[in-house]
Amino acid sequence: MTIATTLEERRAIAETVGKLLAEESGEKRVRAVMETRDGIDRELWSGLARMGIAGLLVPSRFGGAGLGPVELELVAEEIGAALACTPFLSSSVLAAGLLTASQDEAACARLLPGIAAGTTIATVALTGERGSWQPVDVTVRAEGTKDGANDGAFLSGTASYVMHAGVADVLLVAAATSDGLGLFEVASHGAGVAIEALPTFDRTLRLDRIAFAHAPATRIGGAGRPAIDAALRLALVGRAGEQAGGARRIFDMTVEYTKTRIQFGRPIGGFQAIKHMAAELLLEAESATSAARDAALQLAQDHDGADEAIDLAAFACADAFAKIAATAIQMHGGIAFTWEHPAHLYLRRARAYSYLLGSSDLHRERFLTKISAQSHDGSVAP
Amino acid sequence: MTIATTLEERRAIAETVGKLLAEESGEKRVRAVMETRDGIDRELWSGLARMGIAGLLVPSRFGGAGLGPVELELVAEEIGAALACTPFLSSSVLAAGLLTASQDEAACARLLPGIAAGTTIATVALTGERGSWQPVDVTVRAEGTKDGANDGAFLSGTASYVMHAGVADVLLVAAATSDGLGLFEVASHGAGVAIEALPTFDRTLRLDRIAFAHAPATRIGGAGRPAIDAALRLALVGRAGEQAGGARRIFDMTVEYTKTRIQFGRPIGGFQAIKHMAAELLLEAESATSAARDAALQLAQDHDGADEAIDLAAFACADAFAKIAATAIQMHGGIAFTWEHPAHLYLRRARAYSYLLGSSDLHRERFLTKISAQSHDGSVAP
Amino acid sequence: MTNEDLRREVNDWLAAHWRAPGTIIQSMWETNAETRAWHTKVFEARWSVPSWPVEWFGRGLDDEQTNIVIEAFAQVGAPGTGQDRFNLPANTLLAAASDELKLTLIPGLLKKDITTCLLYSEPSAGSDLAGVRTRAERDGDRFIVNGQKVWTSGATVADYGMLICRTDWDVPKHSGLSFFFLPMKQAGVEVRPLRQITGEAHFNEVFFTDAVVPASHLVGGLNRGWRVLQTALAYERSSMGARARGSRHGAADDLVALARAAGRLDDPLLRQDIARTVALRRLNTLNNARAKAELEQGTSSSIMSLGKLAMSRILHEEARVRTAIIGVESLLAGETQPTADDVNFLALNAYFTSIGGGTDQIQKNIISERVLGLPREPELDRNIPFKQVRSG
Amino acid sequence: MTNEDLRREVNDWLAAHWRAPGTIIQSMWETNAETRAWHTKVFEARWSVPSWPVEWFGRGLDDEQTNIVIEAFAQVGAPGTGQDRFNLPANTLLAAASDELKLTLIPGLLKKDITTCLLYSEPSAGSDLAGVRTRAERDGDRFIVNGQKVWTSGATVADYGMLICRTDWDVPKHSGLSFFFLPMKQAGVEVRPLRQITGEAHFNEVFFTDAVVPASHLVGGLNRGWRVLQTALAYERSSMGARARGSRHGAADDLVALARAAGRLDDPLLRQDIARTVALRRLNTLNNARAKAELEQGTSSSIMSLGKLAMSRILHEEARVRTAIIGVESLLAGETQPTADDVNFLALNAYFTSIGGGTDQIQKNIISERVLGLPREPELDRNIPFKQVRSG
Repeated sequence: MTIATTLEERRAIAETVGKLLAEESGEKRVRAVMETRDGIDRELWSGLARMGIAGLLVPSRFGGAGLGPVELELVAEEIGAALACTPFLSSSVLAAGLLTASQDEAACARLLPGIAAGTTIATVALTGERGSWQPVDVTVRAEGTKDGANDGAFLSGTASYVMHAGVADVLLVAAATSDGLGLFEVASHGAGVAIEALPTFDRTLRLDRIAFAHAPATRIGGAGRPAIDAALRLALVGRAGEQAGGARRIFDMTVEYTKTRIQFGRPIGGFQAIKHMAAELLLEAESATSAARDAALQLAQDHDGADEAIDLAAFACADAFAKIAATAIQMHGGIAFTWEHPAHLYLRRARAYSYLLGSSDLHRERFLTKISAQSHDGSVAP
Repeated sequence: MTIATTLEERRAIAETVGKLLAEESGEKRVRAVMETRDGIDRELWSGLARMGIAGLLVPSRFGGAGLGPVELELVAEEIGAALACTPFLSSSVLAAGLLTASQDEAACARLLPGIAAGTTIATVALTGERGSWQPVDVTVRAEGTKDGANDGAFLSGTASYVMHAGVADVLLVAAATSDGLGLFEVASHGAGVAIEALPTFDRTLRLDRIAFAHAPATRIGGAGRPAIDAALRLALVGRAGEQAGGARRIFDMTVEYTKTRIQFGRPIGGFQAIKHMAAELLLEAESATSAARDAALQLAQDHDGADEAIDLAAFACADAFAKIAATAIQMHGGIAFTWEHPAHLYLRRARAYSYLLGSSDLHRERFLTKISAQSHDGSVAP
Repeated sequence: MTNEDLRREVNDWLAAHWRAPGTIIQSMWETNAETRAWHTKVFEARWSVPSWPVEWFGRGLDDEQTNIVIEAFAQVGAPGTGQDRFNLPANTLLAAASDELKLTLIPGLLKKDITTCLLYSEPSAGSDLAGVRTRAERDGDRFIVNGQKVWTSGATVADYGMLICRTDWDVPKHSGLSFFFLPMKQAGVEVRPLRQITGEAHFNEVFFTDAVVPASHLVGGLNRGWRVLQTALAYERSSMGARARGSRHGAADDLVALARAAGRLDDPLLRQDIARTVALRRLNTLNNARAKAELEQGTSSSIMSLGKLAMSRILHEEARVRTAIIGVESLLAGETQPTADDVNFLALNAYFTSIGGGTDQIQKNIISERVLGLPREPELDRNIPFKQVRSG
Repeated sequence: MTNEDLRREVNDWLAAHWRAPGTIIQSMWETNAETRAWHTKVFEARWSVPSWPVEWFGRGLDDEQTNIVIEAFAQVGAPGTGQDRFNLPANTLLAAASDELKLTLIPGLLKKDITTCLLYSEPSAGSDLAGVRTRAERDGDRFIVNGQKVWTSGATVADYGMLICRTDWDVPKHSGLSFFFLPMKQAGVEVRPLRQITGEAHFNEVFFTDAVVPASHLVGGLNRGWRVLQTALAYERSSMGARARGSRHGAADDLVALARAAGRLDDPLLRQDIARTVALRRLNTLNNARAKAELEQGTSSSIMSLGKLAMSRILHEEARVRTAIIGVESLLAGETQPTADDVNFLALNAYFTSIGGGTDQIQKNIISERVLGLPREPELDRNIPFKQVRSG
């Protein structure tokens, strides 16, 4: 599905996105949007859609840019750096990725053009109250659907931690069927669908709980599990990119501050305590970037080690972002303890993204399972 | 069993021991002893015995000082600080503690006077190859012994990580019997006893593996488990004291070094990196001392919370000593990377004592089991 | 008077006067009618500051006797005594103010008629308090104050602010500072609430525009404010090590209970984390107890100054473990999610201790210099006239 | 010459000359007859330093072409080329020595006829290399050297030592240093092995008592040694980030295998620890690859300088996890206990990286100043005559 881009083209995409975000999604704008009911910046999203970002992963025959994980990751770095309030991860990555991977041509034709144009916001309901993003956690059940039948199904049960369901036009729902996990399209304002906004700690991110009570649904594709796995892979690459970008931005802001903040007659950046924290965080920031980019590359090239690289990026980027955002506050001192300073926005995002789509402990456990299988074969030394 | 001492008396004991160690067990002497075959300083041990230290815990009717955990801990701080090569922990704490707790008057009368005089070295074989110091790990079995019968038993199986068995006159051995764990006295040079020295990483500490092959043994006391638990409590308090003392000594040496070592035209102790490491280690050192002393006090006063305090001291002191000894090398720089510098002797001891008598993970797990039982009752908030 | 007599006297007095508590406020920053009434009784019976001299509202008791009084009050749960040990503004005044100012302010402080706030930090002087730029200029028998303070608790209600400000710009930074008790309720003082990262507003910014303070409210002498401030700060630091704020809903204070409620008390990773964290709090308690015992035995203790640093570590570690316990639930917040709200609040509020009252980094400097005797760092701005010092 | 021609030429040459390797030594400090013979062949065919000028033993190739040569050698596993990138003494000489000295030493270095050692650190100059006190005094056309160096690898066999020493005591510390290639095999040079905490003796102390070095062996000019040293050190640092010594018995290198052998691969605590640690090594590899790619694309990379710091962290973390895996077995050591011996050795040897070649603390200073542009600390001894600088 990937149209190869050159390094220069990739950089150009990222730069264009970065420029738009710098102009249209500065801190002031983010704070304004995060206080709104919907929590997304529709104007910005239109702008990004016009640039092809909403349809970044959508195949060109459905009106998208047809790009892949590498470009996704670079764009995500910019979006994460700006804490931009958009349905990028929910609609353009998770939902678009899921539809594309479902290989359901009709559903793709029906939904992807709108997603790519930014006129349709779709989201994916993948996890229950436990929020593990593991198949076992799906508590929605489908009834009245026959194998492979495309309509006549009804969903019941609860999905939680659904990104942007409150503003979504279309819900894509994973539900248990008689033949394993299936995917279903549900109208967000349809019968039997009750969407309850969850109060989020990171107000730049909106989550909802959805209760389905015999809600009419249309089945998408066949077996749901492979498509879900594919969509989660892309989403984790996107998350890693956002984390790497966010980590880098708050790190850069912090280093700049320590150069200008004078105490004891000199910039605090000249004191060893600050210098050494900065050096350690630089290593974290660079490692996060390396991990996110490698995961994207491995996935793009469909390497055997892609899952392993994605697991590594998942926990490495989450932990790096959390550490950098936390230490950044300490390095700033009192000023970053105020609501008006942006540091806590990054800390909130870092904390949220540490669990959204799966915890670091979970990804480490998966990573170890994979490398220990190899180590047993003697095929790869860690 | 404790004869109350005043605070001044306790301090006087510790000071006298400290003075003797400073004179007779300096670094040079420790290095010389650690290269000998036996690995213990018999001359020093005689001196300590004359001061009553070998019999510190031995009841006065058996020729000892009849003191308790509080005095044990204070003396252990001094012994640990000097890395003194003596059978204090093995003979005077573990063995004497086990005999006293066995309530076997005959065995006590037979063995304790010699232990108190320093003329008998006894040690305790409590753990198997797994070295967990948990009853389940005892792999020695006794045969031909009747319940409570005091002789006619034979031991078979292996005990490992036995301190100073190579120089011990008497072995006290935990072995499985038909009525649970029993205690047995075995002559170290007797038939069916094969003692193999284990090569130790910390050369100030000697460990042996003992293979028993139908070795004649005399049973001591009745049920062995309560006596073993009592002896291990004392040994852990002793270990905690040695760790707190060792941690404090290497910390003090390090701080002094940073005051005199000049780089970039000023003492390295003036650089924030060093200052901040020192401040953090001071907190560790003080916490270790507090934990060790509290465990001793709780045990001396037979408080309900004694086991909990001992578990806490076990992992807190082990981890603090390990961290301080490790960081001390880094703070010294190159000089502490040489064999001639004493820092690595403390690191070796810290590493060894992190597992001797049980790991920190094990003690943390035990600690949590205890506090979570209380928290459930609502009786104690952590 | 024997100790026995004293014990009898205080117990008798309490038996006669102390009634089951209503809404007496313990906070340094607040007061109310009931609090004032009780503290006034205690003051008039001379129990407020037992060890202070008789001419200064006390009884001239020694340490042991003072302990008897404090224990007697503690036994029945009555506040008001022991202010010789913990009433920061009163002690500051007794140590350094003129007799006139002592008479003016101390009774009100002890009776809790008067509340105070601290006017120390400034936007450009956080870690570096000796770099404050709020200025007081002499104008006859008063000083005119201009400038800005920040991180002030209780400024909206306080009667007086303990103010450190610059009175001489031509001498080195530490030598041109003065310490005042500034009346807060005047036109020249504007208080604006400051919103913290937790969303709360417990602190204020305070702006001075030609605010007036009588010259008689100067404490410790003109340009001698640094020493007065040091005493006040040492007190604040030691008190921050002993206590820290709990959560908003009380839903996440006990880690074991939190893990049990989350059904994760059997998770081996969390068990180790919880044990490690509970241990840190216990160790701090043991350290504080040992420090107290050593002080009482006359040994100087190096442990006291570690308390704030230890508490910072405890709060951040607890926050980390709490987050691990509730996991994905930490994405939530707000009144309808008390557990998540507490966990997130405590994670953010931990910075109050690791930054406020001197950052961890400043604490480590202090510990390494004052306790361990390590050399000070070169200070570029120490011996030059303050007006030449860089700021930003 | 086209790239294709070049590729053909080097492949043809290798096909004609390279035979399956015997005991060719890769170490910078050692050599043997076979190593010398092969490197001489490579040198004579001008493959040793492809990018160097034709007049200095090279072919004047550009970067891309040099890569072709290096790849061709790598494909058959032949050493000897690419010395323009990694031969520290040869590069130092090319950059800073007189033509005479270049001609004297470079051929031998490239042919591995000559081995060298580094004479940098001194007991009183560890982190602070600019504070060295070994002195060289002019005596006609030679210098007389007195003093002491420490932490020198390969000193017992080296032909030349790369020596930084003081030639002027009346100027500031960085301005009075000179850099020499000192002949090691002379009476005035005494080498004593230095035992490390691991028990091994890979390093030496070197004592100079009126040792002699020809004035022609001065590199970079009199009192201009600091800059030469900086170049050499940057090289050393970047090479320490990429590799680290393995264990003695190979029994503990792979953490997964170690845990499996200990029967503890299912321990959930260890699984997290192992994953975290393996990840650190992977991240370092990814960082290094990215740095290399960025450099090749002409973007300056900030990552390169992080390698040594990262490796220090990796080694200490791995040591911690290895110890946790084997647990009580870590009480043991020695030849009969290969696993425990490796685990303990690696735990101690980790300090080689966190202290040697500039401590972690010095590395963090360098990173924060050179990469992040944070200010240098005030240096009390920077602008005063060296003889007035404190030492100890």
